[in-house]
Amino acid sequence: MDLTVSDLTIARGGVPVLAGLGFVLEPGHALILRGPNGIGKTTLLRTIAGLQPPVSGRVTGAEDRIAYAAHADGIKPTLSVAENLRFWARVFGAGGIQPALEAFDLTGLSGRPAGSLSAGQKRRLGLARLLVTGRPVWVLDEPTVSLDTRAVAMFADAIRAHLAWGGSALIATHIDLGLEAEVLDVSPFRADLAQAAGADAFDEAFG
Amino acid sequence: MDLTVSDLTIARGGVPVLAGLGFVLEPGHALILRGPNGIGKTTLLRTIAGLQPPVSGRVTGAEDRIAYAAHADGIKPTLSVAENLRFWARVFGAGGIQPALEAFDLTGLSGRPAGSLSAGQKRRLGLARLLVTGRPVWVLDEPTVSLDTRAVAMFADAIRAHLAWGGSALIATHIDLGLEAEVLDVSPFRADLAQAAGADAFDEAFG
Amino acid sequence: MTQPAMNSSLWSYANPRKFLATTERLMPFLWTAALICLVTGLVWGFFFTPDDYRQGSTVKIIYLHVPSALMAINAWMMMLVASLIWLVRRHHVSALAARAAGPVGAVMTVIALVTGAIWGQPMWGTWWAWDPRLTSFLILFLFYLGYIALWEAIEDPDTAADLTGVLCLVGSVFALLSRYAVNFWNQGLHQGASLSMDAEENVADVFYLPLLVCIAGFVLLFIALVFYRTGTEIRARRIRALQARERAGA
Amino acid sequence: MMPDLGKYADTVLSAYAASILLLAALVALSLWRGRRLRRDMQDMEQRMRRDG
Amino acid sequence: MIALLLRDLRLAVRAGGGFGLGLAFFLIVTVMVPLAVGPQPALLASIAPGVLWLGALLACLLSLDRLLALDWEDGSLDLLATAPLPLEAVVTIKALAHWITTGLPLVLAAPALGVLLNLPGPGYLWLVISLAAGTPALSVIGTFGAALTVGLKRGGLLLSLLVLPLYVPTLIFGAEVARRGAVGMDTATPLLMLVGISAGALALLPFASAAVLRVNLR
Amino acid sequence: MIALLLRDLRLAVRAGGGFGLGLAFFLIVTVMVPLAVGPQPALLASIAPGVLWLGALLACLLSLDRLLALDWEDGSLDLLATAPLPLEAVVTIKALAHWITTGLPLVLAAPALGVLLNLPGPGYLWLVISLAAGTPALSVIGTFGAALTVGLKRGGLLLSLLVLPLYVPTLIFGAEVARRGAVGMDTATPLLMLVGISAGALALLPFASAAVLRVNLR
Ligand code: HEM
Ligand SMILES: Nc1ncnc2c1ncn2[C@@H]1O[C@H](COP(=O)(O)OP(=O)(O)OP(=O)(O)O)[C@@H](O)[C@H]1O
Ligand SMILES: Nc1ncnc2c1ncn2[C@@H]1O[C@H](COP(=O)(O)OP(=O)(O)OP(=O)(O)O)[C@@H](O)[C@H]1O
Ligand SMILES: [Mg+2]
Ligand SMILES: [Mg+2]
Repeated sequence: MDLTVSDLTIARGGVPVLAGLGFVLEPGHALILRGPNGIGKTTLLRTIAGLQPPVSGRVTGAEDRIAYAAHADGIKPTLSVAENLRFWARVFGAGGIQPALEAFDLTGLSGRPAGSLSAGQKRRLGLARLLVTGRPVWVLDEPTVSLDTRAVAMFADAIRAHLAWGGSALIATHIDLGLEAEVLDVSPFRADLAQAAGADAFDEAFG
Repeated sequence: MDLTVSDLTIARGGVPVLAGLGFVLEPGHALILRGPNGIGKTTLLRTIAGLQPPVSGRVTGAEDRIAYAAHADGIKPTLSVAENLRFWARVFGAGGIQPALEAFDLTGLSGRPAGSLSAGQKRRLGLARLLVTGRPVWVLDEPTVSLDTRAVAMFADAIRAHLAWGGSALIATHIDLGLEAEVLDVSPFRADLAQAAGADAFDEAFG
Repeated sequence: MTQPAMNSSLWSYANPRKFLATTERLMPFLWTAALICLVTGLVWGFFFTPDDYRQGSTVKIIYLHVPSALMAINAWMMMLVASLIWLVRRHHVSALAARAAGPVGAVMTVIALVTGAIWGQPMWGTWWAWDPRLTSFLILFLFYLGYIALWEAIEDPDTAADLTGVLCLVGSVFALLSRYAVNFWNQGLHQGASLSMDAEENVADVFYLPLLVCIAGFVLLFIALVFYRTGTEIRARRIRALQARERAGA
Repeated sequence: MMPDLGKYADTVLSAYAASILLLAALVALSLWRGRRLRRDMQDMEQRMRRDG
Repeated sequence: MIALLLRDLRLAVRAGGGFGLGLAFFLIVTVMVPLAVGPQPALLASIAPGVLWLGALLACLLSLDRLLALDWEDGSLDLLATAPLPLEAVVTIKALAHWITTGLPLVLAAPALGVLLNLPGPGYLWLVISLAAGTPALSVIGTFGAALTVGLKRGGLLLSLLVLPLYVPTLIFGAEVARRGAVGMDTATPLLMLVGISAGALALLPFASAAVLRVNLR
Repeated sequence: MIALLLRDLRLAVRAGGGFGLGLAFFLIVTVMVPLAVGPQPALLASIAPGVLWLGALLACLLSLDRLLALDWEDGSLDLLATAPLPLEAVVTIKALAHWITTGLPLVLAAPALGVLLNLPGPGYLWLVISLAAGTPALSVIGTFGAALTVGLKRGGLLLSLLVLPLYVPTLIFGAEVARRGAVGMDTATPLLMLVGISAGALALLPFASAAVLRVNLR
């Protein structure tokens, strides 16, 4: 099933940021979102993940199929790495955590409290969570922040395996991930504020 | 005045992570620290900034000359961008905030509450803080996280201007900053745990 | 951009522009009517009514106390209705009207409490007693405080409207519960009400008519204030939107 | 003109004073904020129109 | 669902004794009352049921602000909202975990603290019964308050302001049961009301909490 | 230093009325006491000074957990520690800001709440005096507790646990002044002690707080 975004307008803090955006993400494919700081990538991903409603337009094929990874990883510092992962595995009703630990080279750290990990190690744990969700569509916001080159490669491998399995991935990033994927620059969709006045239902009345 | 680090051993959570590390950072120069995730770059920078004591070895030329920028930017979401900057300018007793705002293209955002900035905009604000400290040695931990290419270029310009003025910079990063600077890979200094048993004063007693 | 079909219905006043235009025309009349009623009622009550045989001249406090007590409750009712309209039909003006009414209701509650307390001093020999009626008013005041504080604390106006709307709903249920709880709690010790004036017995026409005028004055003042303040809130939101647009454009 | 309030004069007068003060403060604050925002909005709308 | 409950309990235990601390606060408030109002035994006995109830309420209240805020700050709530768990279940589980770590220990410890305040003999049983019937309502109402204020910095105090008036009916009926029990009066009516409030809050408030949380996550 | 004070005050005002909320909590605790212990005026009058002091103390306590924690979480504390301000000054300013936003409003509002609890006539003056003399100590001691627990998740309850015993002397002498004042007894001795505690805490505790904070920042 495709993830289809059509004619989407999204707003942040009451101001439209992107308008008229549309794309189709097929199983087995990855799409990389690019665009300057503050253009609205995070807002777009949150909308697709269903955390905030769009101003207009539709997102289909997202319901209960998305694994979302934001800037914050939802890691509990007092739980160990394995406990953190196991929790998410059970919430999503997916299988074991061993493959996820291995994919991100966390086996050696699995007993450590997550609070004592370095920035990059924490990030690896956050990414390993994706593997235990069993969800087909990964929606990732700057996933490689703080990762060293080896870890970026692990991440690219995980993505490739996910795509090969029939999953898909939507990734916002500023740096090169070494992935062969389509790139969508969202800059052309910046909302024209004069034109998009209708975005705020309240403001509409003032024409 | 040089920043000199000699024969430094540092520990994190009671475990030594880097040992025997030394370098000299002269005014007008930048030094880039590289190394895989979890090797101890953050720990090293915190030690140099004086936030934690070294296990052994010395750091000279750091006292009251360092501006430290960590992963967290110390930004108050309810204060505006200008208010945040002005606060740090007054704490450090430095001059106006206008040049800092301009260097990171924040003038248009200066009235916005900092909590409503995007990840990259926040980061730019965090970096602009360095300019208002008036401190000669910048110690930066992964400063370009979340920045787009234009902002990375702004950052590189700011560094170059700082070096030209006679300042120096110590930067831990995983990605290429486009700066002409010396690079120090800290991997060879990984603490040998068997040998470094003496590092912990308590452990020593057990000889 | 409003649909023409809506124009004929009452809901069309939920359009901010239309609301502003209509109230703009209405406001002078409302203010004048409120002022006339208030001045008439209070002057009549204060200067031209006799003293009560037992309570002496303190009975004159009734012209402030009862209308403000009534409005304190009615303002909350109005907020409840407005919140429901917002939650169900999502008319912004309705949410803003609820917000505008909050402080007015709170002040009415304070007036009822203060006049009651001042009245209690000669009548009951104490400023305050934990009489059920008084206690439930104090709790109502706390609900007002929480409601206002929540509005103030949230940045995004729609989020604030949603959250305060739900709070108003849940709060109403619990305010009602409190009312019964308080009655139950202080049943046996009911010391205050016996001293207070019994309505059927004492409120003769001499007191009753000016009291009615005062109540009308308070109602009109409430409406005028809520309309005016809703207009202010609409402008505040409009300014916010314009500022955001200006900033984003810059 | 002033009616004889007897021994309760303080009580009654303070009740009236307090209430009228509270009402006046509420009305004054509402009007003050209302006026200010009305002016702000007009300024703003004019500026937006001018700047396009 | 069980995974979430277990995680929350484990976090409470790990994070410096979630069990112990609510209790400790309860203990300290109870100890401070004689220090503040003076040590006369008769006076203390007459205010004991009320003070114990108030102490329990404040102990509950104090732990509320971290009930959802921690999950919000580290992004877990965003992730839970996209997980295959209805948000209604999430808030119910959260309230349950809060009750197990705070309410339940209070119920068990209350008799011991009654001794400190000269609680009269028959009061102990009724104190425990009233707390057992009332503390679930405190947790559920508290969760609603926490959901309302979750996005706000310094939400802690706003949370108390919002939650305390909501606690009034529970407090009145709960303290009334304990007080009547202590002096041997009939407790049926207030107990019924107390149970009614708990049951009603449990049945309805999770929906309000989930709705409010959804708004806050936007 | 002034920059820091102004920033903290501004933050308190911005973040949803730091001024109002401590006050609101005080109000609510005072309101809840009669609901819990019953409405008898004589009983209330006899416990009024103690309850008001306890309420003020709890209101102070409740706002402590965010006193340093917010600055810790967003990294400001790290940055302040490397700034040209001695950490002793930082904690003193923090305590001062806390007092201005919490202690001072409590002092001013206490008489109004005394009315609710039938506080006897002469009690008002002494209540205000004792609170004015005692609340600075509460803020300074609280800052010390906040510095001790700053790195800990769920520090809020641990903080109360640590701080409440430290509050005991202040509470005892403060409530004693208010109680004696209310019944017209001599208040000189406890008042002297209270002022002594405040002065001592103000002079010495900032050093302890700064030392503890330095350890926590490592
Ligand atoms: C702070 C204290 C007080 C509060 C909060 C308070 C509140 C109320 C409320 C809610 C009403 C009901 C209005 C209605 O339903 O018509 C009321 C009515 C009234 N109150 Fe008070 N009251 C207070 C003190 C007093 C005192 C001290 C007296 C006189 C001794 C008094 C005399 C009356 C009278 C005469 C009425 C109207 C007649 C009636 O409805 O029976 N109140 N007050
Ligand atoms: N709470 C808010 N209120 C108002 N505006 C906001 C808020 N949060 C973000 N914005 C604005 O919305 C726009 C989009 O932000 P968003 O975080 O989606 O950008 P982004 O593309 O993810 O940027 P980055 O690459 O820096 O992460 C930005 O201009 C930002 O300033
Ligand atoms: N609180 C702690 N207790 C124990 N060990 C810790 C603690 N914090 C970090 N560590 C460990 O210390 C080591 C060094 O961590 P540090 O954060 O300095 O690494 P880093 O080089 O900055 O890594 P990254 O590139 O991922 O940011 C890591 O192996 C980490 O797991
Ligand atoms: Mg982003
Ligand atoms: Mg690091």
